[in-house]
Amino acid sequence: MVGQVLFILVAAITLLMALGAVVAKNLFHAALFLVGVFFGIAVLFILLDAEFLGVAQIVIYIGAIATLIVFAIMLSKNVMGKEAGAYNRNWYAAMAGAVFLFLLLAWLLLKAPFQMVSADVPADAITQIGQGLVGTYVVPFEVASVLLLVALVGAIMLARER
Amino acid sequence: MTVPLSWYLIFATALFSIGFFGVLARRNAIAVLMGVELMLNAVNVNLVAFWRYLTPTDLSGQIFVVFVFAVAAAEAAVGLALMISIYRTRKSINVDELNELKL
Amino acid sequence: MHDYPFVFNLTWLIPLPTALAFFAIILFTNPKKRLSSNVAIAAVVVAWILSWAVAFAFFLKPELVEEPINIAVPWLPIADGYFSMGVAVDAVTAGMLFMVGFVLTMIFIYSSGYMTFPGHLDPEQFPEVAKEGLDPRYSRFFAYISLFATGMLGLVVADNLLMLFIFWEIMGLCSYLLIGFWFEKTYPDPNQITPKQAGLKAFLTTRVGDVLFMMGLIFLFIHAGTLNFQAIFKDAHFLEELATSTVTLPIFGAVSWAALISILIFWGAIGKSAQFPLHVWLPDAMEGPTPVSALIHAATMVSAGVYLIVRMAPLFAASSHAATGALPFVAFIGAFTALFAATIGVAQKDIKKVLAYSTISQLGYMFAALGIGAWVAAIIHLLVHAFFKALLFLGSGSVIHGVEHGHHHVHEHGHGHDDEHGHEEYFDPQDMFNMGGLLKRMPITGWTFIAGALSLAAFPFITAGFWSKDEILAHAWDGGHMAVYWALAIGAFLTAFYTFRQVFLTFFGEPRTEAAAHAPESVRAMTWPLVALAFFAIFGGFVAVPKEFPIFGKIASDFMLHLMEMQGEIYPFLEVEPAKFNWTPALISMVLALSGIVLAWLVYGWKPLKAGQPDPLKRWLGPVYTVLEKKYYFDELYHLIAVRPTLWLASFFARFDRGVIDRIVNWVGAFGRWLAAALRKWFDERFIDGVVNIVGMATTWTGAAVRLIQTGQVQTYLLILLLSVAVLLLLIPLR
Amino acid sequence: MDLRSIGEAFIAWLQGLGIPQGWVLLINWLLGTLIILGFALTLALVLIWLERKLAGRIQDRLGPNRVGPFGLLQPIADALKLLTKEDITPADADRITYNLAPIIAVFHILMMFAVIPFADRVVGANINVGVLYLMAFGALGTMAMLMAGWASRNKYALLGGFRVVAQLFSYEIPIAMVMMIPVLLVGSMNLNEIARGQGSLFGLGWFVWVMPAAFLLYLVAALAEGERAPFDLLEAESEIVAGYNIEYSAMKFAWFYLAFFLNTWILSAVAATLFLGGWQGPFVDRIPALGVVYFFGKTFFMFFLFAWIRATFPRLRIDQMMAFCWKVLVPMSLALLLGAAILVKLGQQLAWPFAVTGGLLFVMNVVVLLVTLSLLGRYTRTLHQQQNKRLFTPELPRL
Repeated sequence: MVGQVLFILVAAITLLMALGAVVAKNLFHAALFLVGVFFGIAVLFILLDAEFLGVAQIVIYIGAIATLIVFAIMLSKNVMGKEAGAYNRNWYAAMAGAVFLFLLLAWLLLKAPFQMVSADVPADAITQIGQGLVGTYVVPFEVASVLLLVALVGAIMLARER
Repeated sequence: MTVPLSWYLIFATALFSIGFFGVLARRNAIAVLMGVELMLNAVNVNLVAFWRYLTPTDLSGQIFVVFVFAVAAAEAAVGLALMISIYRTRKSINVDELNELKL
Repeated sequence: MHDYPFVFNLTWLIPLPTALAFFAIILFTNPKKRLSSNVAIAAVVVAWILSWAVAFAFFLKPELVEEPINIAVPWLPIADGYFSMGVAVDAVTAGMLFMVGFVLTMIFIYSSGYMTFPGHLDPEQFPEVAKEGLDPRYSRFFAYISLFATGMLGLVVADNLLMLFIFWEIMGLCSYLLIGFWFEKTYPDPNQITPKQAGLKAFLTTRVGDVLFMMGLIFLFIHAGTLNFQAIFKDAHFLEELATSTVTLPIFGAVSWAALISILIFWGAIGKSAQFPLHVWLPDAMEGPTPVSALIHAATMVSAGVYLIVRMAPLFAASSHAATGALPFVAFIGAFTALFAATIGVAQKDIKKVLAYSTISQLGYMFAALGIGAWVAAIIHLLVHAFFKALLFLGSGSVIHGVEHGHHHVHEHGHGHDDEHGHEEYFDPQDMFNMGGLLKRMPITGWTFIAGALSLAAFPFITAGFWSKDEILAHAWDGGHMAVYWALAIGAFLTAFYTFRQVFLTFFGEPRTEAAAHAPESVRAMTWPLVALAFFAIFGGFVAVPKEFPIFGKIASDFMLHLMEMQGEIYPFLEVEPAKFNWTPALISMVLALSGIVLAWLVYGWKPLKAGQPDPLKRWLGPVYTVLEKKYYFDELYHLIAVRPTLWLASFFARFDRGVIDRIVNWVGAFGRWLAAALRKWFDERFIDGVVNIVGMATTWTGAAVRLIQTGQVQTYLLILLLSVAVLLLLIPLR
Repeated sequence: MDLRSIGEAFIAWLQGLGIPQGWVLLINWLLGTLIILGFALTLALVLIWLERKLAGRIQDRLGPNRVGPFGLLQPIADALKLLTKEDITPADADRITYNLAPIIAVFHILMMFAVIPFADRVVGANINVGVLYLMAFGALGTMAMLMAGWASRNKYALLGGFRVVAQLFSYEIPIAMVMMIPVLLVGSMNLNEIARGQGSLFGLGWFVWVMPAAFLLYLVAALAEGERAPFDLLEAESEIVAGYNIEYSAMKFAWFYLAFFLNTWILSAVAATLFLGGWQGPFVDRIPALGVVYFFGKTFFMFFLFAWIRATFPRLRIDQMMAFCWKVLVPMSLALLLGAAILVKLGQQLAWPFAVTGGLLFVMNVVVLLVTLSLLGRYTRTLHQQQNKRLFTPELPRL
């Protein structure tokens, strides 16, 4: 009961924040809403017994990605002309499409039969994640690390002034 | 476990749709990027929820989320660097002015 | 798998360094000549160390002969299971590795000194290269010989016939490339064969043998289902079956499968080892650079043929077990070639051609030995021969190099009286009649050459050649093969004669030309391989002295003989009984060898020839000398029966082609044009063009309609994507 | 006496009153939160007084001495003054963000108090990912300062915001890596477990003995993370007036001020827990209450160190600071982390006693430190030789 209330609370706030993030005309506000969304999702992760991911979500999304976005917004200040709106010409079609997508996906997901398994999360979940990353999933892990390196180099190459 | 799985799925779907709307409709490239981040987060929520409700003893779901983190970080870095370089050449990062794909 | 020392795990690495060197030189170091040669030498030294590590590991553990090492991986999926490729080491392989690794290294080092700017090129035409003093294709040369070394080493360690064949063909390719290495070289005499032609000739001639070899290989695979040596040759039951089941051939009648396969494979060896009647390519192959002659035509490639027959010996033995089989044929070819080539060698003028014929002759000895069942003796002679023949070839190269240098020296300093004619007149630095008295000018080359010559002439007791050759002769006598014995004994006499004819003509007397008088000693990179090889040419025989031999049997070792005997014993049908010692054949061969040397001294050494003086043999032998000098007219014969008909057939077909085929084609073409014109007028212009126009217009209309959604904006495209995906998703529940 | 038993007794008492389990837990949580918050806010007052007093002593002054005995009531007087001052919001400021920033600035520090173990198991939330949690909320602080800098609509504030990102982002990397080293040694991210893991040698087996270089590195990086001298470039008066909080006044400024001191204290507490054994000390297994004494002793010792450094060192130039992070601290922390990972793994695989592993770790630390120092020394020498060359050119490097 408490869990449900908590979920509804968090989910509602998160969704409102998400709406704010896509609706806000001021980009900086949008970014702050985005931070709120990330925080809400971190809470949801913790509700789902994934503490590690919850905290990692805060470190990576708020600590790195959102800060980066805010930084970029600050660098490109006053980029938006005052006269230009936040949306492009197709926004109503996009809205319809998004609503349609939501309904369709929701319908499909609710229709799908899932085999529920109720079990407790292993006590050494973090250990298992770590071992999985350097064991079963070592190749994707290495690929991801190379991807990050390449992204780093690529970002520097793109952003440097010639 | 009092919250049903479907609630999480609906939540993730809504988040995904909102993010997708942002991607489709926003004019500013950074805002588009933010929409993409929302979509990725929606996927993460789904992954974790499926893990918790369907295979709680196998941590693969969480590991996938870690990979999504890595991809999202890389995407944000490259995306923002691209935006900065576009801004430098065009003095604008409005997506609807970027129509070089059209001949 | 049984246990074996770890070092044998390195066996498969043996061919690898030189292969890597080949690619490294071709791909990377090609422009840097010295670097290329250093890479190649470093690679071959590594291969040498590996070879010797494996060889000595085997020698130190002789009990391994019972179960030779075989390390293989599944390589090619075939109908039932895999075709395995791998490496095998037994006593024969170990002996070959010992010899090949060392000789290859010596030749590589020698080459780095030998491949200077070649005499046939005009230095003024390539001033840059000439200043450097190295051959314009120096790097390429080392790439080729590296690949060649890979071929040889791979062939030796191969554990199956197919892999052996592959490396065999790599060597064939390399020999083609290397013989024709100076492909731009021409001679004033149009009848003299050029390097380009010689390469082609070698390639095509060996191809005859190789095709037959491959047929034999395929037949063997059909019957055995495997080509692994150990698997085939230890299976007495299978060999027996192969020897008794017969096949009827058109002309030869019924022969056993074993005999047929043996003879087909033996043809491969005939081609590769230049045995009669496919011997013609080897003397001409002397057109290649001298290290190549040593590498290909003395120490390694030609002995590959012998090695092949040594490997296949159980099959040959099995074929002769029940019926006549293949062995008499081998013996006949070997003995005949031994004698036949020796006679030609007597009348050659070119220092390298003499050695080429002696090689053919010595290989004949080995085949004869294999033919009469002297398996061990053949292996020993193979190993020993490689050392002294490589020595002789490298020594002759050093001589040629010296004479060439002397020639240039004379020209540059202009104190020859034939200075004005020097450029027009062709000077052959390989002609022994242009030499003389070189021992004083080139002492190291001279003395090591004499050491090699003594070994080749089988000078009793102190040379390796004596012990190995004596073993063969003893076997022939002991086994009652009198015809073979006498052929080989006379061959031995002739060998001693022409060898020392060569020594006396080259190194003794007075210089017959200015070039010879000014020949300098070669550089150290060339001389010290000679010294190293001379050591083995003299002392290499002391590990293969039969126990019963008086005096020497006590003080020297029979280690190698014993090892090979033990190795031979594991194979069914193969008889490896050592020959009983008998004074008669030993004395006869000793006397013949010594008398050959004495005769040579009488003819050429006692009264040295003066400049321009003809060969005294010519006077005494008359027309026979001419026949010998022309190599029994074999080249002309082959020209007549093989080359000319081919050319005639080709020109006939060319005429037929022009006269008949071309006309038909032209007529068909004309008809086609007429038909096409008619169709174009009545069909194409009306119907097809109309359709094409409609398609074009339709495209225009569609494009005009569709371009509305191509805004160039990613977001629009994404929207369309979303709609498409949504439609697809809708289809899922509808299905 | 076990501090924890107080809480357990309280829970038992509540349950005895017949209150349902869920509510009991909720009440317990709320109460615990209130206690920690109250503690933190009180602590801030003490810290402000302490720092001012220390700075005064070090700089040969008296420090606060008028209000109350030894000036002890000075912070309270300051707080009252700030509360009564006019609360100014710039006209052009982004109101919501402007007001949100100080709240988040304090909030993220207070969140960190939840995982600090004051004594064995006396911890707000004994979570398994404690170290990561600290990093997460540390990162949140960056966001608060960015918001403050942007929302003020002041160019100095904005520049301060940029500096926040540059400095705090950069120094987060070495500090995070160094914080991973105790995690490696113990095999857990739980802060209480890490403190417990330093209980050998009669409660003195602290990680600072085996990883002195790591501790030193943490100290330096923490100075930067805490925006303290000599790394207080975020509020360098001579350059950008007061940085991101230039437009804040009255109580909003007080909140930033509060966050600043609490942040320093948290960094001290983390240093004490990760490297100085936290609540570990002699006899703590027999008298658990001693843990609190040890913990606060160590934390205040660290705080004293920070204050000492702040009072003595001059400020660095920004390019020097960035270069020092990327060219010295990051490589050094990488080397330390890698060395520690290899040695710990080797120790586990070969079943070395901890003395051997610890000895090797110590040697590794000393080697890394010496190499770093010698390289640094050589670099500065060459720098002195070519007088006109600067350590760090502000443009982006040309590849």
